[in-house]
Amino acid sequence: MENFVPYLIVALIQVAISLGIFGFVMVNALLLTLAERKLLGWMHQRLGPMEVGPWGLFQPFADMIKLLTKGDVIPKAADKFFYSYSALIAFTPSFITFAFIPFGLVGGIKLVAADTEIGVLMISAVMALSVIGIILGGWSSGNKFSLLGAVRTAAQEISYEIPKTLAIIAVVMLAGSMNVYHISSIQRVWFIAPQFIGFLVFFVSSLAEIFRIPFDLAEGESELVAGYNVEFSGIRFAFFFFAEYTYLFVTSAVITALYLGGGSGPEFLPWGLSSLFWFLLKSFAMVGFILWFSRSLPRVRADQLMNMAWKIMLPLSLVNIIWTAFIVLNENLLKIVVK
Amino acid sequence: MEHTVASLAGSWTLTSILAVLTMAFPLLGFIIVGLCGKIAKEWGPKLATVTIFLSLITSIVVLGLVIANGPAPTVSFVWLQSGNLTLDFGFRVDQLCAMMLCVVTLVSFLVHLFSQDYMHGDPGIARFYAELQLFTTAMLGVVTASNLLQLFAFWELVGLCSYLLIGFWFHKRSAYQAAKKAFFVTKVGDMGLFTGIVMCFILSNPHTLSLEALPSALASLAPALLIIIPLLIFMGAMGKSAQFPLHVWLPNAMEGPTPVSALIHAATMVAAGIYLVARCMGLFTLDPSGTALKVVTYVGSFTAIFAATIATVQDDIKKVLAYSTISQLGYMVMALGFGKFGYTAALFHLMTHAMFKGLLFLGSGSVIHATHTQNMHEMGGLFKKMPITAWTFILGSLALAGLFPFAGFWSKDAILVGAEATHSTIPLILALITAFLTPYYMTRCVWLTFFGKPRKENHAHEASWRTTLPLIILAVLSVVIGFVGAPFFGELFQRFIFFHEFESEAVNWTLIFGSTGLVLAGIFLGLAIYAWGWFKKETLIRILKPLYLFFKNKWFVDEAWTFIAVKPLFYLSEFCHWFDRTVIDGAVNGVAWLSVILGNIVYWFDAGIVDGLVNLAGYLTVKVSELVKWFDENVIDGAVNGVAALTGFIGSKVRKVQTGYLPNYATIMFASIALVLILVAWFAVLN
Amino acid sequence: MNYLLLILGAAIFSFGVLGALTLRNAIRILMCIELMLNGANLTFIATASQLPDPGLAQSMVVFAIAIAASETIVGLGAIVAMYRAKGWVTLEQFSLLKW
Amino acid sequence: MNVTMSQALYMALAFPALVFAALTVTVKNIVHAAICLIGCLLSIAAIYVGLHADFIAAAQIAIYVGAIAILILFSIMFTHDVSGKQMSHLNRQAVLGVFVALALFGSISFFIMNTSESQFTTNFQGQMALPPKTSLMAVGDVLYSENASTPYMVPVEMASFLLLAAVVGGIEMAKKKEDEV
Repeated sequence: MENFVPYLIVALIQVAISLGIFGFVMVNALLLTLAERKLLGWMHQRLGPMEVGPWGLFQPFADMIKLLTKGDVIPKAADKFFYSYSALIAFTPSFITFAFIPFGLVGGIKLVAADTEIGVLMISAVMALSVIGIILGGWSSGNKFSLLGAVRTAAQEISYEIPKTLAIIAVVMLAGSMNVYHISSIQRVWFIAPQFIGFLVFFVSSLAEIFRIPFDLAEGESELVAGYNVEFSGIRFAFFFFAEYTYLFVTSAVITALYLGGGSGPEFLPWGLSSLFWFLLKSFAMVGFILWFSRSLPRVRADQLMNMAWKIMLPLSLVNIIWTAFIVLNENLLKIVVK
Repeated sequence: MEHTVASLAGSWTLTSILAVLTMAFPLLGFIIVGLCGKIAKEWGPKLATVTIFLSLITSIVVLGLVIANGPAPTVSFVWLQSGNLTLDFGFRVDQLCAMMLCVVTLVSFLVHLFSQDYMHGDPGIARFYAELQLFTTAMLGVVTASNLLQLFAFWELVGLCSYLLIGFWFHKRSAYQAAKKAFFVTKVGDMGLFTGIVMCFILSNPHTLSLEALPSALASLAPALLIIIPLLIFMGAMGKSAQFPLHVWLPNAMEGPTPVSALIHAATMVAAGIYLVARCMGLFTLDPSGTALKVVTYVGSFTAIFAATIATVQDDIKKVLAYSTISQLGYMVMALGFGKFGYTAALFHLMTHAMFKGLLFLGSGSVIHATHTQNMHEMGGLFKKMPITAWTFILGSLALAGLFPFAGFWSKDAILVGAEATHSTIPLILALITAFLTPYYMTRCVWLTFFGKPRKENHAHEASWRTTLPLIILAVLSVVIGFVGAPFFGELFQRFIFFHEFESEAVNWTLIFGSTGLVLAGIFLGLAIYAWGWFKKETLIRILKPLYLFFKNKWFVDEAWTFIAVKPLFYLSEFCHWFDRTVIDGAVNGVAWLSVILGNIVYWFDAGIVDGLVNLAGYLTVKVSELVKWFDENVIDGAVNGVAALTGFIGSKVRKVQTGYLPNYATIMFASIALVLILVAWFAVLN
Repeated sequence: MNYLLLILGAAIFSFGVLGALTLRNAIRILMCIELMLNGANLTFIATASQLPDPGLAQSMVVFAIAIAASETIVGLGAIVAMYRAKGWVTLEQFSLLKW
Repeated sequence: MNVTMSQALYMALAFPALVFAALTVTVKNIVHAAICLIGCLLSIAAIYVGLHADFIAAAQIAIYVGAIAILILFSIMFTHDVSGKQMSHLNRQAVLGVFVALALFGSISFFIMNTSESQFTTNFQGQMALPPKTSLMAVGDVLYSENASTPYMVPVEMASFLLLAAVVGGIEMAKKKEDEV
């Protein structure tokens, strides 16, 4: 075997990094649940969870223990195989997307697991895979409400994929590359300024794609009991849950990379650690913004959801592309926007 | 000297940017007002007027810049590229363009302002303004276009807007029919234009459609083609500029709102044809024999006198103005036919005509708005009630009549000088007759409208400043704008717009006095008939009855169209019907009749002689046929039935192939592919 | 290695053919057509990787994907319409062009 | 024939692709078939990555898996009852179909095996060591180049028109008509 040892070392390092990211994902998702509940509490002028640990800080760990130790119920009408693994299918892509997120440039090393030319396309492609898990989960439960939730999910996902991709295309036009790191580092002006319409479209479409509150029809409690995950419990439910919160962070990170200049900001730490700092700061700020935004709005109806995708978001994103073409064709304007 | 703006790249000069802005403002207005629709009823008209005002300002600045710095370099970007086909989208701002920008935006602005009152309360007012804005954009696009295809695109957009605006009151049958007529008739010309453009592109070497590069790219063509191509382009101009025989749409187009008539059918859209020919003048002069230009001259001069005669007998005030427009357009086209001798004069006349014809139409609009009728015989006595309208209308009429020193005089004189310079005797005579007829019918029109006793009860009164201000502005311009081209004031216009090189015109006193004399004579005749009553109108009509009827019926052109295009079809079918009824039916009936007679003869012969023989033969035959019958029933029928049964049997088996079941078909398809592959493998590869 | 990939393409194509010929459900047949297209695409890409400039062959695959997408839209639209009309999506029910 | 690292990798990817393709056709439950189709598509995407066709791989995942497969799943949910119980999934000419498919596969393989190896391996070494440009750039150069030898601008536009027409047609066909309930 040619050059086996270096391959092995690289592979081991990659495994280590992957495990690190996995840990980050888990802890992150747990903390986000707490953050959401706290935030929601403050918005309601409540305190939020206060019982477990000082100031309720250990609440998510308690929740996790509860979920992991719960009985593992498989409904009789379920399709056993897919019922068992749909949660994993939903969760895995969320984890894969981390490979394409540019956390920064530390000590001359790009913190991007897969620094590929087509990173943006890959992110949106991989994110679309999750919905397969959700559809399968809904279908394999053998429950009408689950199935309805799953079908709604599919429709929603396909519809909002289009404006979202078109918004991304505008960014790609501006940056002249699909490499996420390249896009995040090329911004002279944060793209949220020249791409404000695109940002709006991307933001709303992303909310729809990760089923945050104004668009959480897939689990509309009032009409579908709890949507696709009504039959799930224990660790499977936990994985759906993890996927949802991981996507919350992933979306924020992608918005940070595409529209908020990635890790750019004043340098105050050695070895370029500040870029990591700024990236995480912006991402978590974005998470906070999404939580705030989504918790302030009521859920839309299914027909409103579709109308919004096809009659508002799609035209808006097309307008945005025309506007972007205008910038790109004008060299002097382009010079103002990108490095 | 170039005013390069630092923040924009390329050869964009301030002039070009302002020219594009001139186009952009009305486009913006169109998008906003057009998209907002009914909710823009209140603010839409105001917004549209503001955008067009901005456009007017930028266009004046453009004109100033062009006067100061000369034409801006053409800016263009690639519009469309596929294979070796490359089309540019460019803006060419030169003197002609700058002049047209100013004329279009000025008239358009005044019309916008005028319509505020005229269209007030109309349910479709927002649509009206949106269409006006789109029209202005399209017209400015025609003017700034740098290549023929781009020009054609905006040209068609202009045609579309004209269609929409003529048919603005589409619930009126006559309006939408007029709109359709205008659209179709101009399309006849446009077909020629498009053919010409395609020919230009195919035949030019290197392939180009750029207006600047075309003449040199086409120069080496065969002479016949050099006649055909300009004439095809001229066809487009004939349609848009309402030249005989494609003028028929313009009088009908008066069904549109009057401001639209002022904007489209007097000042701008019809000028597009003149502009097109002027822009392509380089192509027209390529032909060494000058045939194309001669055709242009004759078409123009004939149209001029033709329309003028019709205008003398019209009762509808707008129709008078419409025919007068056709006549004046004929003037311009005739001047264009003089090549470089008439180029400047034609464009000069275009500009002055835009002013006073816009004024006259707006004035008539004011009158119509006040009296709610368009028939001049129902007006009269309005001078006291509507002094501003009357005065401005009279000034406009004098300008149109070409009385010294109004605007029309100078431009008309320039055209006559051009005719004289090219020794075109027949066009000159026709133009002089027209110069006599024009003041006559305008005098008639003014007198019937404003003087004498009111012939019908009305409560006419002057409208608000929004109506009168445009009139006053245009009246002032009608009076003074001629001086920019007057030979006594330095021939500013001639120095500004010219073809190839500027040539000062000699002052031709004979023509000046001659034409002034004709104008005065025309006015005098008009006054003599209508004001002083020296001749009884009825007497004149009786004396000149054939001529009167001829003019009254518009030289029977509509009828001629009917006769040339519609009737022949009708008659052909009539003839076919007659032929069918008479000849064929006759032949058939005749044959039948003959048959009856023959039959009678034959019957007698048959019953008498033949039957005897036949009966004998019959007996024999019966015997034979009994034999044959047996043979037939058993042998032949057996064979036939057998074949039929066999066919049916095979069919009932074979039809099963048609299963309608897709996998069957797919199987056969793939099996065939596999079979072919196997056969190829067997024969070609293995052996 | 090339043989492997080309034969893999052929095999996937043939599985698509097999399914298209033997299955009853219209949606499954559509799925099999996707399989066939993928077999063809794989052949394209495998061959392209041996060329100095793989762009042309890969562009063809882009076109193929575009056509596959439109075909799926129209096909599924037709199938849903069929389902609305008859309540079935098996092809035996839709042999209207029968003798 | 000694197996190199990359060949082993391709075999490792080809195996699931083949198995999933087979399962797509043979599995009884249609939802399972759809999932197997997705698996097959993903495996093929992985092979594309190995062949330096990153962009095509991403397009494969985004369009085939992300859109087409989900659309198929969506229509399955639309046209089937939840239980998924069906009568025989094979039609009445299944045996014939097997033979035809086998014949097709056999003949195609025959041609592949019979083509001389040199026709496949031009520039093979240099190619794999250093791809000239990224897949994205290569595709972009061909599709949007201003070079007259590859005039694919118009075909691209036509493909976009085709997609538009397909969308409109799909909506029109699948739409509930006014008179239907």
